[in-house]
Order: sequence, then structure tokens, then C-alpha cells
Amino acid sequence: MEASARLFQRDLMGKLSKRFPTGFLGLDPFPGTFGRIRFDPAIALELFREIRDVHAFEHLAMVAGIDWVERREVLYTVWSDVHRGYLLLSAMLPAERPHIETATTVWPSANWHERETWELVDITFDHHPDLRNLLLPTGYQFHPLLRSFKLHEPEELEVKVRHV
Amino acid sequence: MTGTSTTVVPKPRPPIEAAAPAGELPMVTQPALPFFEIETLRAEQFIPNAKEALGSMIAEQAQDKLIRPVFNWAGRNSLFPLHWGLACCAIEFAAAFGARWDAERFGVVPRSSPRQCDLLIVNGTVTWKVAHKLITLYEQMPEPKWVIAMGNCATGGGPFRTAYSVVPGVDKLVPVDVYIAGCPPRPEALLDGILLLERLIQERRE
Amino acid sequence: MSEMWINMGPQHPMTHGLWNLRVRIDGELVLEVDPEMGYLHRGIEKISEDRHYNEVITLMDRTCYVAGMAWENLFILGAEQALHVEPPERAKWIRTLSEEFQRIGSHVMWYAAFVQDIGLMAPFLYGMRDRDLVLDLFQSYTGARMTYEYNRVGGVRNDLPPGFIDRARKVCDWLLDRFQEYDDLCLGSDIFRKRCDGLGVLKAADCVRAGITGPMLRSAGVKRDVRKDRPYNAYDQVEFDVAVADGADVTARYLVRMEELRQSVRIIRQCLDWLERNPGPAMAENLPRWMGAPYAPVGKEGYLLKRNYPKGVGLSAIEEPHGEALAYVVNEGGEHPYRVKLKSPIFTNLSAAKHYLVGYRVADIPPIMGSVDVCVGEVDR
Amino acid sequence: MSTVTLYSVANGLIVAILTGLYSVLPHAYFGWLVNPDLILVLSVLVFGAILLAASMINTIMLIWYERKLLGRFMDRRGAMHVGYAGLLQNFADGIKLFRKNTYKPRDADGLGFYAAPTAYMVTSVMIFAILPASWGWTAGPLPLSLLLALVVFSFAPLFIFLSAWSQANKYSLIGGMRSAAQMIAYEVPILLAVVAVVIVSGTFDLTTIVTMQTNYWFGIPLFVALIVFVTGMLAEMERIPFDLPEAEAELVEGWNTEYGGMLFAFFMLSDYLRALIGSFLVVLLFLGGWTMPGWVPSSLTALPLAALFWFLLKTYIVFGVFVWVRASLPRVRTDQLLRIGWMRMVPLSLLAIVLAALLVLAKCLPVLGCLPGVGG
Repeated sequence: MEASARLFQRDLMGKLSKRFPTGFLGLDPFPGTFGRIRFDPAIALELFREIRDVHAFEHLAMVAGIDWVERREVLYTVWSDVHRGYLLLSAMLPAERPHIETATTVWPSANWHERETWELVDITFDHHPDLRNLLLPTGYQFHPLLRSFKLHEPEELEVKVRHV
Repeated sequence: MTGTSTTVVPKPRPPIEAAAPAGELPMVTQPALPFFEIETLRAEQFIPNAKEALGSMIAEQAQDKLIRPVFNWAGRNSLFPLHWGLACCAIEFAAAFGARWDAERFGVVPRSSPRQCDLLIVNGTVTWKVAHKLITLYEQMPEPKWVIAMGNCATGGGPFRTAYSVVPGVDKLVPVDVYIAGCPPRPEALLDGILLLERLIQERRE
Repeated sequence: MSEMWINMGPQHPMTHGLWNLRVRIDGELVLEVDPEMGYLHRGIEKISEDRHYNEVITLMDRTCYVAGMAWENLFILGAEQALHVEPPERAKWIRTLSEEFQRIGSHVMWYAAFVQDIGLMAPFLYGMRDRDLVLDLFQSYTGARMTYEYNRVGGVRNDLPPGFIDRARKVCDWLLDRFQEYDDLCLGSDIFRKRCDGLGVLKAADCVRAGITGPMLRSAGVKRDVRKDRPYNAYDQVEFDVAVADGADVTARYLVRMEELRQSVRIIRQCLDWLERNPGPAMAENLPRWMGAPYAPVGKEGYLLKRNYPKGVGLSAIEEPHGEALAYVVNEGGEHPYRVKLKSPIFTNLSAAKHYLVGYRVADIPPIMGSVDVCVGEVDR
Repeated sequence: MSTVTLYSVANGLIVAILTGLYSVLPHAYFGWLVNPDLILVLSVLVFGAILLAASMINTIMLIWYERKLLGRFMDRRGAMHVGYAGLLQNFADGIKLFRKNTYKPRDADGLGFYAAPTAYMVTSVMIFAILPASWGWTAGPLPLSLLLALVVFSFAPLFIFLSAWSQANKYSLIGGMRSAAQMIAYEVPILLAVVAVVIVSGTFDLTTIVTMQTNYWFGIPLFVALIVFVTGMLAEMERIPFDLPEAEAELVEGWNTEYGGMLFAFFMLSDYLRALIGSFLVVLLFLGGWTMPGWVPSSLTALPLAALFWFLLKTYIVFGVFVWVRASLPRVRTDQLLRIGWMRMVPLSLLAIVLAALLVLAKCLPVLGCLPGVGG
């Protein structure tokens, strides 16, 4: 990694730990990016604002949800045109009723990403303007990207087709 | 003329050999009369409009020999598929209408409205979310209509058959006439499938 | 006429795929739009968790069926980072070459579909004709027209066949002529300019806020291109310019894509020169057998062995023909990825549909959506 | 000029058959065979049948011609495998559409749904009885044939809107609205362009108009009117660049979304009938009709169907230009289309009228007759 990027990383870490003495849990190195920030979901909205307004990460590229069985991870990837690099923001949520504040107020592009994460990984985004099914049919009661959801060969399933 | 009209339908002729008892040569060497002729003879005695019944049989023959070939020829040579792209195969479907393969040579012209189509080419993965819309489209097409399952996904789910959202084969939803293998099938394969369907239509009796 | 909702899709010539654009119109004026996705949701991310890394590539080809090679590259970059594998230099150049050819194939396909949306009939056929030439090249070294399964963890499956480079150069020359022809047909037509100028305008600030990437963003004058900003494969060694325009409308998107086509030819020529000069292996050596080099493992014994392979995470970003695509691959030490998360550029571009559709007319929807270049496969995954 | 016309041929045929029958049958009982009213009715029927068959075959060949030509513009071949070079392709399409079952969408209005295509077809065919295709191919002298043809031609928006409304489909409703607006907008410049022709020729009789073009085509002095007329006809025929009502990209097949089978065939056929009529009118009004250029040897001109041949040749060339336009231009938008219609075409057609009036006043039209290679 370049020296300037490492410098920026150290700078970011210092500023964030000063700004969020409790919620900011650390900045891990992550190859090819400025690193991965671990944060407490309680400070989500303030952190997003800080990251966007102060540190100029104005483009939210991806929101991913990962099911680690005993916990759920929600991962935001943001990009800065100023620093020319990605930054990952990761929060660990409990497996029971995982929820986090929505990022749509900060990055409007989070809208569909969060809808998708909500229906596939079952992470609720509080105060989301339009939390309904995006990819799956309305009213689908499973969350396919959870580890507990198993795939089957079609022969193992009974297919009942009802003409409507 | 009577108020009601009954039509006599010829029954299939029973096998003559089966009439003879087993292990014994039949005494009569002359072939028996075809069953429907006997029916007609009897009918002439008992049914007043047997002549019309015979006429309807002739009309049926004429329809068989004259009209149906023309209709089948027309149906075979003018298949309008629905302009609907589902997934990967849709791109090859479009390529088949491109300059190199030019499916219009065979009179295959895609139309956007299902009402004007007689061929539904299911060119891609069918998910449960789109399943009832596919059935609606199929039902909107006027008879006679045909379905081609293009590619492995439409045939049996393909690489996504284990997925929770994919219909493992479109024949669970609509009757399929021709299956085309490939993932995706090349445009030649699609044309081959269409020609196969044309052969099926040519031999159609209904 | 009073207000009414119309459904454009899932079977509609405008959609170019399987999605539904619900539009509330007043006469011809668009008041509100609501894209309805998920008709092609095939659960690729879930199936990937059940597959060997090299088998996931099969799914990546089908994720975006007009840009299969780009998605293969994307996943392989993430997987290699997660598995701590470095491909040889030649493989990187071949991947760069393949991705640029794929960009040409995808953009030409876009051109064909887009001009059909505004009613130009003949150029659709011209686009398909020229795309077939690119696909022929793909076929000559991958064996397939659209679904290649060419990349492998640690390199590419096989090297380029003899005679490929000359053929590719000829195709490049032919394509440059054809691009000029495309421009003559479109930009030379007054009706085309009338139809497309000032349509679907989304200014730079709005684009950035809405998370829009790719040619749509560059048409607003923002010079963001992953190939330049965060070079992968061999993009740091080739010369090219990032195509930008400042109209932020449909014409600007057309101009950006046309310029990208020309830049792609420029990159391809550099790649061909390099590949001609530098023979070498196209596959990393000393890979563990379960990684399945050079072919996907057929027998199970290859990867059923207990391994203590290091865990890892990979984040890869590429400039796909449609924009910035990301893959997040989590490796928990098995032969299957623990989690694959894919981010499609069109996903966010479509989510901002209301910003560039509302206020225009029904007749403007096809050109605007055409200029967005929707490929539903990668939106729904 | 010979007096042998299509109607007289039909009339003669009927008279010959009936008098032949009458001569062999007992006169006392079959006197009604030579009743002039009967002869008139039968002659009209036979005339109509010939006309219908000729126009239908012509239209079907026109579709074939367009498909092949469009294929060539698109670097492919078009229909190939049905008949020689796909000549029978459209017959196959027609028989197949005839074979398809008929239905009515649940919410559709029954009367409108069935009546509109029929009326559309009938009015389109009707014009063929009015238009002369050569000096012989007419029903007879019609002093106002041009006016009548244009009147019948402008019925179409009514039926299109009726069909669009009765289908109970939103797309077809939008298409119908567009179609009505477009056709009404372009009626005006077309009629004004025709007025220019009428000013120069001084008559509404198409046969006379063509005869007057023996020396020079009206398209040369009335070039502006020709441009306006062709553009307006493109819009009336709903062809690219003015095919908004059928805009495939946004409205699924436009105002005939819900039609299938034979009713759809009616629409399709009527569209091409109207295309044929449009080409006919361009040739008749501006390109000299069936008059032959001077370099054609007189032995050929004297051949019985030479005039018809030249007329059809010109028609097909004009239609080829329409196809060319279709292959190379994108579609305009509704508001742009209406703006072109009202703000460009109408002033241009007024200009054409002024030019025509000036030409007549300056008496410079006969001069054009001396130009070599222009007309007869």
C-alpha cells in the first residue's frame, strides 16, 4: 500500500477515535482499500454523516449482509473521489432481531441495497422509507441468504402448480 | 328432417385375428368387412339420416386431405414468436434475428403483443415470481399456439435448478412442444428447434 | 385523459429484460415511476455458496449475459484475493484483453438495442452483425459465444490460439470503421438529435448522490473510472483516456459509450502488442490441486482432502461495461466461498430511475432507459 | 383515347354471358336475364371483385416487396423459404391468421372491437374503386375523384380511435389518441398540397390530372407541394419516422395491441392498402401517373397493359423510397411530430399554393414542356 494511503488511514483512525470514543471499535487493514472500520451500530448515523461530510466519501458502492450464524455483519463500502479509494464500514449485529439505522438519509443510493439486504439476510433498517420486497415475491417468508436456509435439488421438492 | 341430428362416428376396427379362438385356424378365409361399413349398412336400415353421416365422413376426409394440409403449411411457415427476453438465451434469440442467421428467412417474425403470436419461446430462466405472468401470456395467445423451451433453464432449471426462486423447467407451467438444449443454445440450435417444430406442425392432425 | 398507472413489463419491448416499470402518467407526461425488479432473481449469491470456486465462474457468466467476461474477471479478482493467489503476468493481460473485447460486445449490443428503442431499424442489425465478429474471437479462444468459463483461480484456462492476434487486429480495424458508420447514422440524423438532446438529464451532483456509476456518471462530466482510479489486471500499464461528456443527457451517454468503444480498441491493440512480445504461462504454477487448474475438478478426490488453507476476504472492483461492479468474497478455508456478494452498477442506476424519468414523456422512456443500458441478469442476480 | 375501361370490360363480360344464356334458353321465361338493372348490378359486382382481387394481390406483393427491400437495407435477405424467394410468405401469413381462433377480450366493447377493423378495411378498399390505375383501369369518368378519394382516406382516424377505445387497453388508447391527433394534423397540409395541384390543373378529376402531365410532371414545378405531400403521406400511413401510434418501443404494437387473428390481419392489410393508396396518389398527382417518358418506343406504348405497367413501376419505386426512409430514420416524438405538422408543413403547403398560383398567373407552365426527358 502506498505511503500516502497509510498516512490517510492513520489520520482517519485518529480522527474517528477522537470523534467517537465509544462507538468506534477500530480500523483493520484490508488489502486494496483504506481499511475496514468496525463500529457499534448505535453510532451508525453519526458515523455515516461524519464519513460522508468530513472525510468526503460521497459514494456508497455496496451494502452487504453476511450471516455468521451467531451474529450478522452488515458491511458498507464507500468510495471517495477525493482520496480515490474504498473504505469498508462493518457493524456486527446480534442474530436475534438484527437492526441498524438506515443509511438512506446520508446516501440515497442505499435504498435498494438495504431493501435487498433486508429480504435476503433479514437485517432490519430502521426508518427506511420503503422497506418492502425487491427481488423476492411480496410476502415471501424466508430469508435465503441465511446459513440455515438450505438448497435442494428440485426432485426433492414437491412442486404444486395452481393455475390462476 | 328431424329436429335432432346424430352423427355416426366410425369405431376403430377390431383385429380380426383376435376374433378367432386361440389354437384354431379361422374357417373363413375371406377378410371380414371393415367395421364401419357394417355400421353404415346397419345405420341405413335403422337411422334415417345415415347418408348425411356418410357425407360428414366424406367432408372429414376432404378436410383431412385438402384443407388441413393448407392450414398446416400456412401455420408451419408463418410462426410469430413473442418478443420477450427472459435471460441469457434472449440475447441468442436476438442474434438469431440478426444479419448472420436471419430467422425471417423462415417467416419467423417476432411480435410484441401476445395476441398476434403463435409461438412462445421461453428463452431463459423462469422464476416463480414471473411464472403466473408467463401463464397469462400463454393464455393470451390465440389458438393454435406452440411453446419452445429454449435452453437448459427453461428445460429443467439449468445451472439454477437448485435455487429457491427458479421453476425447474417451464413444462411445469405450460405445455412444451420442443426443447432445445444448450446454455445458451447457439442461434443455429434455435433455428433447428424452429424447423423441428415446423415438421411437427406439418404432421399435425387435430 | 386522467391519470393512470401503466405497467411497462415484464413483457414489454422497452424493458430489454425481465423487469417491470410501473409508470403513472397524465396524458403523455410521466408523473411517477416505480421499477419492480426480481423477475430474474436466480439466487446466484446463494448457489455460489454451494459451489467450488471454479464452478462459481459458470454462474458469473450468466449473471450479466452481455458482459460475462467482465463478471468472471470481477469474481476471479475477488476470489484470488481471498485465496491469496497471484496470477501470472500474461493471464492479467489476457484478462484485460478479454474485458475490453467484452466491453465492445456489450456496448455494441447496447447500441443495437438503443437505436431500436428510438425507432431506427437497420442499425440494430448492424450492431448484431458487428457483435458477432467479437463473439467469433471469443469463441476461438474460449469455445463459447456468451458463457465462456474461461477464467480460473490463478490465471486463465488456456492461452490464445495461434493466429488469434492477427485476426483480432483485423477485427479491430473493421470495428473502427463501423463505429464511424454508427456515428454517421445517429449523430448525422437531425431526428436523432431532436429525440435525444436534453433527455433524461441527471447532473453530476445528483448522479453522485444517487450512486450512479459508469457511462451514465461520466456523461455528466465526472471523471470516475475504476480502471484509472484503482487499476486492476494490466490497466496500469496501458494507455487510454477516460471518456467524459458534459451534457448529462441521452446524447452525452451515447457519446461516452462511442468514445469508450474507440478507447477499448486502443487498449486491445496495446494488449495484442504485449501478448505478441511476451509469451509465458497463462496459469499460476504450484497451485493446490483443489483449485482445479487448468480445468474445473472432475473427480471429487481433488478437493475433498482436508486442507488448512488460510482464510481470507477479497474485495474486487472493476469497471464493467455498465459501470462500477464490486464483488466481496469471503473464504472460510473451504473449497466453497462462504459468502459472495455482488454489486451491480445497474442496480443503483435503476434505483435512481425517478430522478431521470419523471417529467418526461411516455415516448421518452425507451430512449432514456435505453441509455441506462439495463441488463436485468446482474440487477436481480 | 380508347374507351375500353375495366368497368366496360366487366360490363361486356356480363352482357356476353347473359345474352348467350338468353339466346339458348326459352325467351318467354328468361326475359329477366337481359334486364339492364340486373346487368348493371352484376357488372358492378364483377368490377368490384376484379378490383378487390387486384388490390389484394398488389398489397400482398407490396408487403413482400417491403420485407425483401428492408432485409437488403439491413444486410440480410428477408423471407426466403416459402415459395420462390419467399413470394408465398404473406399468403402463408394470411392463411395462418385466418386459421387463428377469434376472441374478444373480456372488457372490450364488442361492437367497436369487431366493427372498427372491418370498417377500416372497407374504407381502404373503397378508394381503389376511385383511383384510376391507368386510363382503362377506372370505374368511369368521376369528375371529383380526387376529392372523393381524399375524403374516404380521411375516415381512418375515426375507426382507429374507435378500435383503440373499444379494446379497453391503456396502450392502445394512448396509441389511438396519438393516431387521431397525428392524422388530423397532417390532413391539413396534404389537402393544401393537393390544392396546389388543383390550381395548376384546374380539375378534381384524376384522369384529367394525369393526362395533363403528358408533357411535364407536376412534381417539377410543384416541388414544394410534392415534399409536403410525401411527408404528409408518411404520417398518414403511420410509417417511420411518423409511426408513433404503433411505436413498438413504448406502446406494445400501438393501437392494435389486443387484436389477433383475422382482425389483426385486417389492420395489417389495411395499413398496406393505405400505403399503396398513398404511393398511387403521389404518382398520380406529381409523377405523371401512367404517362410514359418520351424515350419509350411507340410500339411498346401501344401494348395493352403498358400504361398499367408504368403506373405500377412508378408506384413501387415511390414505395421503395418510403421503405428506404423507414430503414434509415428514427422515430420522432408526438409533440415534435405535431409541431412539424402545424408549424412546418402547413406554412410550406401555403407556400406551395402561392407558388402554384404564381406559375399559373405567369403562364410559364407550358415552357416546362420543352424540357427534355421530363415527360411524354
